[in-house]
Amino acid sequence: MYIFWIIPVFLILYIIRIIIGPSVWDRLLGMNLVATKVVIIIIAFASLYELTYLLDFAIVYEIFGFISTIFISLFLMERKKGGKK
Amino acid sequence: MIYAFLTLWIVGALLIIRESKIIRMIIYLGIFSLISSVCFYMFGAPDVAIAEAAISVFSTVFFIVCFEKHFGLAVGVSDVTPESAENRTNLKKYIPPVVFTIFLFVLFIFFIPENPANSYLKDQYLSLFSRDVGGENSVTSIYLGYRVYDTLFEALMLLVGIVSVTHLSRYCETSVKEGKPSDINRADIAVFTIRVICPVMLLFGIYLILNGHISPGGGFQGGAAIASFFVCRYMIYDIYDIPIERIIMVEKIIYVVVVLLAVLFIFIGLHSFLPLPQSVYLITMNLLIGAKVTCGLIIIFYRFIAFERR
Amino acid sequence: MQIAGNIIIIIGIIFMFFGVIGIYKFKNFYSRILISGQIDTVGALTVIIGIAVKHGISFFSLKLLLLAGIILLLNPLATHITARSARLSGYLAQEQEPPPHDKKDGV
Amino acid sequence: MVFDIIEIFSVLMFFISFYGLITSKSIIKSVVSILLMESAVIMFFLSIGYTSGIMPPIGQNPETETVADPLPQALMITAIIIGVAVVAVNLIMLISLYRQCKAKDWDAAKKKSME
Repeated sequence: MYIFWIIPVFLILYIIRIIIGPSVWDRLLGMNLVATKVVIIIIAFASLYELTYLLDFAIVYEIFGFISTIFISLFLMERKKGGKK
Repeated sequence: MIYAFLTLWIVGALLIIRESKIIRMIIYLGIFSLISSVCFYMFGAPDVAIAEAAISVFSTVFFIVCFEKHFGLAVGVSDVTPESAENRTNLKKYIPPVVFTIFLFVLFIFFIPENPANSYLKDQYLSLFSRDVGGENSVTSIYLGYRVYDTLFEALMLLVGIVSVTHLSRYCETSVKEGKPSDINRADIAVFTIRVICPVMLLFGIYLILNGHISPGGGFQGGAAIASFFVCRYMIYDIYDIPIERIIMVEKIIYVVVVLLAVLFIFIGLHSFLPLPQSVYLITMNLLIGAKVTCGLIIIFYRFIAFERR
Repeated sequence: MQIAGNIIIIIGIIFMFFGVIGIYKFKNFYSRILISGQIDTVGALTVIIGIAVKHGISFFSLKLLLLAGIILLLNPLATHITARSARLSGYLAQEQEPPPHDKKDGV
Repeated sequence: MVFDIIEIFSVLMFFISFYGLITSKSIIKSVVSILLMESAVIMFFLSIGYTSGIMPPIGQNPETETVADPLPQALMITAIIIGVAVVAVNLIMLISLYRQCKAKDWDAAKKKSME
């Protein structure tokens, strides 16, 4: 399938953005985008083999990438508030 | 395509090693864990991939809590001496570790035995697991049937880790019972959506545990998913009303029950006397192991969070 | 059915390609997060719907729709919280460079 | 040599993290290096016997030719859970060290312990 060759190119471009991103929030945004792209690769893999139980991993991946992104951004916000005191 | 992901994996590790600022290192660590989880998935191991994806959240959370709450702003300034002009002239101090590492690498490459992998055991396991232990997921059947010793000692190691964490961290009960108000500046939309997502996560963890013997998943993965529900609960309410002493007691009792059940079913062979289907043993063990992993991760997480605020 | 699914997947990939262009084109952080957050969510949803169309009505596509719902719920929220965190921490839109505390604290 | 190129990756990774472990100055980077080293070991065990188009070992009677080996997977699941406990214990020890002597890298800790 062509998805398997196009999505890794996007992933490499996102990772270059993560490396040169000037601030932390650029890197967090890149982390979120990488997680979404990888979910699409997982779905394509499961669709190639016609195995339904592989989709469980996609749901787990989406939810856990979301939780770590949100936790890091909440803690960054809290830090700035503590610095103002 | 697997080579592209492995190359990204190596690049991520090089970034982590070369990075000098801690918070960037933690974000790179999160991305690295996600990419390694996909590599496990490509190798045909969805169980390990789910476990890695669930555990990557917890390692990221532990690092960020440790960095943020306990070091505060002091560490962020410079953890490594800045790369200035004096370090550039001092380049030759990097040469001995590089040479030593390359020497070990070449030695390892040349020292491997010349035998192909023996697939006898793999064929035996794959053809016999359904008759001997039951279930359809051969990984679950192996770690609950043939290799139950490993699971028991893993549970023991987790218990030892929790005991050492609770002994090393000082912690005042009274400030925990009151439940301090939140100082996270949250958006209403975030609170609402996380409230919608939390029951979905809890349900999904229970689904992973109960279907552990016929689809990827099992006690460890489902336990980590249920424990991440409590992470979300902390993000919404920011209170510490978890009775930690009681949870430690529950975990010890669950460990004893796990050992007793494994001894009864595997070593004595109780299921040959009783007219039970084989999946009853698998589901019960998965539930107990899931409860144990949940308790352990909750204890470690709340210890990390409540350490400073005594 | 196969051809329709392939066409929808290619449309989704073109959306993602616009997202990649947008993440490099803009100098401002808030423009980047706006473009990439929206286009990325829409591209992922379109690719998922295309794969579901290729499989027809089955258990597989039902589970894919559940996954699409979760992505629709979670992905904009993640970008929202990231942008809110940046704004409340004093990362202004006018500045071309990261704020001074960013450099000083070594973030 | 029977090593596939896919196993070289994880060996290379192990030695990269080894390099990070022996040259890091801050303690938290040492903990991260231990985590990376463990990830390399897990990848090495899983990549043994990889062929393209490999399938997960789930099903009633899987064909033994195209299916991954289930034994390393069952061992590696336990290794991952032990890894997170190791990381937690390391971080708690780091916090206690910081509370005692305000040292965040190895040199300062050594200097404090000498006094």
